Amino acid sequence: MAKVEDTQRSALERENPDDLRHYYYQMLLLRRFEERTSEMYVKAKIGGYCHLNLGEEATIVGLMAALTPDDYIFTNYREHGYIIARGVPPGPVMAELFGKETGVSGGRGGSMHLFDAKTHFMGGYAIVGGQVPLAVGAAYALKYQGKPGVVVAQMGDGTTNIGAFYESLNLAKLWNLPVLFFIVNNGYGMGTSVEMGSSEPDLWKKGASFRIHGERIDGTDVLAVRDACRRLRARAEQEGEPAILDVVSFRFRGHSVIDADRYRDPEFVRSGREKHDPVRNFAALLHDHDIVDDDWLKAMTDRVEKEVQEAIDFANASPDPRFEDMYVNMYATPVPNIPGPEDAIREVKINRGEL
Amino acid sequence: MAKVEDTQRSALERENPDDLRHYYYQMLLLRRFEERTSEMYVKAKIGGYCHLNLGEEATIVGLMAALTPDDYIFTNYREHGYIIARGVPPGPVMAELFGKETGVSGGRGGSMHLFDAKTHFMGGYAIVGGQVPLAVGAAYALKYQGKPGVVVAQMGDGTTNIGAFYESLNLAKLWNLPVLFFIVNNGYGMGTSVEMGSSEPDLWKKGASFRIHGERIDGTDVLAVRDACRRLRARAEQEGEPAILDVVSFRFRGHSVIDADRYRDPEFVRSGREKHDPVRNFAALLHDHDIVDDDWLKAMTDRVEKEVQEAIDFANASPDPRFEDMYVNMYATPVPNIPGPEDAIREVKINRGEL
Amino acid sequence: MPVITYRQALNDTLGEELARDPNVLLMGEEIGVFQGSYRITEGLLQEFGPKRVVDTPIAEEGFVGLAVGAAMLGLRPVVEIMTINFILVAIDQVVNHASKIHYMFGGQVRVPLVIRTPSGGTGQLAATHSQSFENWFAYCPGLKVVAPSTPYDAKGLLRAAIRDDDPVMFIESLALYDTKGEVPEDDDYTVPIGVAEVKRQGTDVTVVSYSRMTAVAMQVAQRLEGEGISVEVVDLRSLRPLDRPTIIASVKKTNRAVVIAEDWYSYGVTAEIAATIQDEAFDYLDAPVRRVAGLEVPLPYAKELSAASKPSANSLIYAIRKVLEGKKK
Amino acid sequence: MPVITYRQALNDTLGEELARDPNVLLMGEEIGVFQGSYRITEGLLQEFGPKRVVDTPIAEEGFVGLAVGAAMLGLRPVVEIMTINFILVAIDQVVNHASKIHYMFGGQVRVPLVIRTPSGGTGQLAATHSQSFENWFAYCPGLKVVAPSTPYDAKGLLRAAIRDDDPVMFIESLALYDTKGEVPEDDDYTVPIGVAEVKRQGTDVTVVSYSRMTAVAMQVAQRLEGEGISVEVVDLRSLRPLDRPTIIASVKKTNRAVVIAEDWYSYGVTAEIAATIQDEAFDYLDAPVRRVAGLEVPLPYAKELSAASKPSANSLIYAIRKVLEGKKK
Ligand SMILES: Cc1ncc(C[n+]2csc(CCOP(=O)(O)OP(=O)(O)O)c2C)c(N)n1
Ligand SMILES: Cc1ncc(C[n+]2csc(CCOP(=O)(O)OP(=O)(O)O)c2C)c(N)n1
Ligand SMILES: [Mg+2]
Ligand SMILES: [Mg+2]
Repeated sequence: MAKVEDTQRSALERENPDDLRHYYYQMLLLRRFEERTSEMYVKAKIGGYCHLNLGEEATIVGLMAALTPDDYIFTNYREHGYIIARGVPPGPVMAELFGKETGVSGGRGGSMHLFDAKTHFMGGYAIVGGQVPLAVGAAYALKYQGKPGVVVAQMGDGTTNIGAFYESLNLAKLWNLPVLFFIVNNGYGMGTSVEMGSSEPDLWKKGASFRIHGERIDGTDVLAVRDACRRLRARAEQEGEPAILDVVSFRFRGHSVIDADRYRDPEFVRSGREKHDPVRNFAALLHDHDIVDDDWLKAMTDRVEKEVQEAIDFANASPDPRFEDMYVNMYATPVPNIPGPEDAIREVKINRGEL
Repeated sequence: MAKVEDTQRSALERENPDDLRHYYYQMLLLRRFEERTSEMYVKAKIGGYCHLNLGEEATIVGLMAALTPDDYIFTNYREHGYIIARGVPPGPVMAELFGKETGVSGGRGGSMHLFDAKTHFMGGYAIVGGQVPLAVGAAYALKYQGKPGVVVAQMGDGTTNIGAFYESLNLAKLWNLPVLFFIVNNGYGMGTSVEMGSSEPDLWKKGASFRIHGERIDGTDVLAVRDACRRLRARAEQEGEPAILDVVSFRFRGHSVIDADRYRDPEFVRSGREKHDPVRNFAALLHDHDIVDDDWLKAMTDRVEKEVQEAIDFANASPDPRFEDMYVNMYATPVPNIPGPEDAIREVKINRGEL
Repeated sequence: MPVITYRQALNDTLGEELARDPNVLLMGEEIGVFQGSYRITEGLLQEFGPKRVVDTPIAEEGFVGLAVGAAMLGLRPVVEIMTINFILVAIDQVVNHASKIHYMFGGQVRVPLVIRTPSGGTGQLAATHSQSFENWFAYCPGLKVVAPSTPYDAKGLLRAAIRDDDPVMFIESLALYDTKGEVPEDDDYTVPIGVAEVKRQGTDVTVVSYSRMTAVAMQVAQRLEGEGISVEVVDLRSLRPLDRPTIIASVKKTNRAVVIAEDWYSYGVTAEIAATIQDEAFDYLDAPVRRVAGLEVPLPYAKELSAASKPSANSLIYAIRKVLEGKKK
Repeated sequence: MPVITYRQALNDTLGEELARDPNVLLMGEEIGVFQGSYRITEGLLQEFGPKRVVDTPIAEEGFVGLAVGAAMLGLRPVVEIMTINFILVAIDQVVNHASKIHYMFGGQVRVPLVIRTPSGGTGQLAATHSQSFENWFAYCPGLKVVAPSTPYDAKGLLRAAIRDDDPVMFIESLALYDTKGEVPEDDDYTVPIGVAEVKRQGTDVTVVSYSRMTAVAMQVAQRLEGEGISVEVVDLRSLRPLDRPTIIASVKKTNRAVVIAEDWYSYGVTAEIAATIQDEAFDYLDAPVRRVAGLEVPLPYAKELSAASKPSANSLIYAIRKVLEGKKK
């Protein structure tokens, strides 16, 4: 991996400074959102499994900077940052983590299952690899309907060992579908290193059996990620050429909020967070080039702090889903002999000892 | 594909003529066995699905010539030839196709599920790709127990598009297992050509995403198949290096006995059978080199005719499985509350209107 | 009314729906060039071209998942799984994905997907090609599961399934493909999902069945009529939602019930029906509900064993006589 | 007798069996370096090394199939599937392969394989991480399916499963891992597969349950004792083979039954048990068998909805009161 500074120094000249500042703002927002999410989990405001994007901010913001509104995104369960960077306000996202009716999935999905139809954020999925064929299918629909856009199939490094991934590669290339296989290579699937999981640890080469082009990119460099995504996105859209992007980043914490991360050497983790912090490095870069100054950085920190706090306040103030809505959205097309609100109420009452 | 004659001419000098004659005998036996099997199917002696090895005789005999008694073989449902070439007499094989108690699987398996523990023929399987992880597991056991030998995972070209195949490649290479992925590339999975199914139609390259070596070989050339298998087998056994062998042959008939093969151009099929007949070509080769003469060839034809007829006679004369044995081999370790012979008899009587 | 086969009814409906809605497309192994392993899609590639009739590689998990994703963007894929046995490699996409997406994401997206597949098996198809798994799908909230027994229902339910915005498992039967029945022409009828039908009125005993076993039940009912036994046949048609009221109403009338299905006995479809009847019609039952189903073995290949392990008309008659024992004429 | 957790019982047993038989090996995701997602395999990699405790890639179909193949050659793999939800991607290897191989090949080869996996889910694990699929496996001839409810049974059944020559699905429960119970030391006991146990004697009503719901049933029984209601608890322990005689004997004594399971109601485990009881104890039943199970939704994440969709002690009490209605004291 090239140093962030090296690859970016020359490129910075050609950039719109507002864009750069916006990227920083987004990355900082994700950073702070996840830190506070972790706190909220410890406070039991959030339940279930909860996976954070800490360390992957540049990967996410770089990707989103390359996409157009026509594009669709399917991700795994580690997706808080993606939906926010795609443009969904932090409030409804936090509300979803809190399981509230105002959450992006009505409180029914939780941390692993965020969704936003308006921005084409097509969901977080929690069966490893499950989202990949879905994304290929969305690309299939775009092509079928002659619509512009591409589809991003986001996944982790560990996901590249499961059958669904390979079947998807074959279908995508066979049928020339506009899909980008976006591998967030944070080096681990839970406690399993890439080398323990994959006979080919250079994940960008995993398209070789399918005639699919692949590239590795530094996932802590927001501009490098953006540029690679733009390039491969254009090829996918214009030529129907799917591609693999192996985006290397550093997982700051354990696999999920409750993972104590005992299998990684603490010194490795400490130095990794030191060296590969995309947010701090980008701040330093912008500062060095006089694109931002201390005041601006401070103001951003305050702004983000406030926005995340407002998201938490919004989530806290939001109502829980109602028991009578237990069966709502069970089916899109109603048919006879399905349970309704009265059933829900009766069943819940029995369950709670109120009948 | 090089012509059979070209590759074999020089090699023939170094061969033991008895071996060559034996290969011919084996190929002819498979040919005749399958032709008669087809007849028996039409006569309703055989039921279910039935897939023939016609055109694949050199592929099978070449493979078996390279294996040792230590080795294990897992195949798909198109496996009559494999079990015979491995050394199981045609009688119990035909009896299995007839569903008789004397069949290699006691009449319980049928055409798609032949098995012979003694010769390490570990079964024909009928879920596409299902046998591949099993074979990798057998290789795992060999390595675990420090035993000699390799495992052959036989499959068809169409099978290389299913997830289980790719997961197997990864595990085999990751753990350095002595397994040979033996792809019988007859150009079609039912009516789907290799090009319609695989974005990488050069199937030997499908190990590229896994750092697995692959080769393509002419599957109508028994010696070429044998030599490649020997070489890759030795590497697998000695170095724990799995390999892919893409063995190209020509499917003489439809996918199964009942497939009218309407999707292939009759002229293509006719000329394919003409050009790529491994049995006839090998006979010509041996004859040209004075390794066999007309009398010997005639004698072989008679011998094989007789052996296959005897197999049919054996199958015909064999008893059907008994109804009371319906639940035999349900479990290897008996436990309470499972049905026994009395249950079987009662249930069958009810079913047949005798109670 | 014209009399056509079950196969023809399916083939016609697929063609009509392809013609009606450009977002409908067919997808599956061997449905195009090969014309369908069981000829259900015969001629459709020729008529509608490769954009609408899509031959897939052998990659069920991949293309079922692809169909789910495509449905999320507004296509209406009708996927053929060659036989239900092969759906096991794709079941994660059906159960962990298709069935959950609408609910789990708060209703923001729909999955108008149909998966057609034949279940069961009469020939000597052996252990891995003769299974019934519709009970597994019927178990899963978020799916709809239908299983027509006649050409008329096949057409009406397939139309309903294709036009429905939820994932529908459409269960067929190899042994029904060549059976015939009346199907109206020029009538855009649908058969409602979630509604059973009393296929034959009777007073002595209710037989509850679906798919091929309904055909068996109808034959048996006819045969027993000669003996003065009046059999009512309730054809479930849908396994999910399950039309409990229709079943219960029938049993309250006849006071006796036999449930028949081709699947394995324990934990099969008949268990749910019998459990439902004893719960909701307890005071009306004059005899225990009897269940008729397949023997619990991996289906053996040998001809006679194979035949004996699937329920027959005889098995049903035996059960009917048992529940009628002691009934005064 | 020492009191240990269910987790400890499993961990001890795995260690003891590894020590006893060199052909036993553990395989699964995160069982070694990570020490087990739920710490069932904690310390075993350190003790037995990477040959015996094998961390796998995320490739369930591949490594389950690999384990089946290895078992065919004489190894005795004990595979951990992190939760039962993930077995859907590997189910073809379990159902179309492991369960058939011994029978289909005429008994020539054995598959001594154990698959351990927790089912159900109490937290807010949402739709794809809270399911129960043991009914699916219990449906399949050729498999054995066990689901212990106590540390004692966990140990005894795991031992039996590992020493059994057939594929055994060993169903655990996240919510039971921290529960405690007596387990004898230095006693190489096994709990027989296929045999239920009356965990508590009672006279008014039989509750049939397994795994975590047995723990719930035991609490409820205790609680209702104070009200003068005597509950008999039949713990199935094995779902396949199913010990029908023990269930029926109990119901013939109490004349009333409630069946509880954590899975979805329709087509779930409770259906088979209720159907069995009405069939075999019809004349003994004073009320319909009632079934208590999960609500039929893809489990919603929101805390209260999530909790309300799984059966509770209250649900069981309600059902018991219902079946006791009209019973004279
Ligand atoms: C089919 C399946 N198997 C196992 C799991 C459990 N699991 C959840 S996340 C995970 C690791 C995934 O690693 P990776 O793809 O690298 O993504 P990351 O968490 O690093 O973002 C595992 C094994 C699962 N959810 N689905
Ligand atoms: C999972 C699965 N999907 C589909 C089928 C139906 N099927 C049986 S054989 C076959 C074609 C396989 O082709 P190939 O691997 O090339 O082997 P060949 O028959 O040519 O020897 C198909 C699709 C199956 N048995 N299993
Ligand atoms: Mg990772
Ligand atoms: Mg082929």
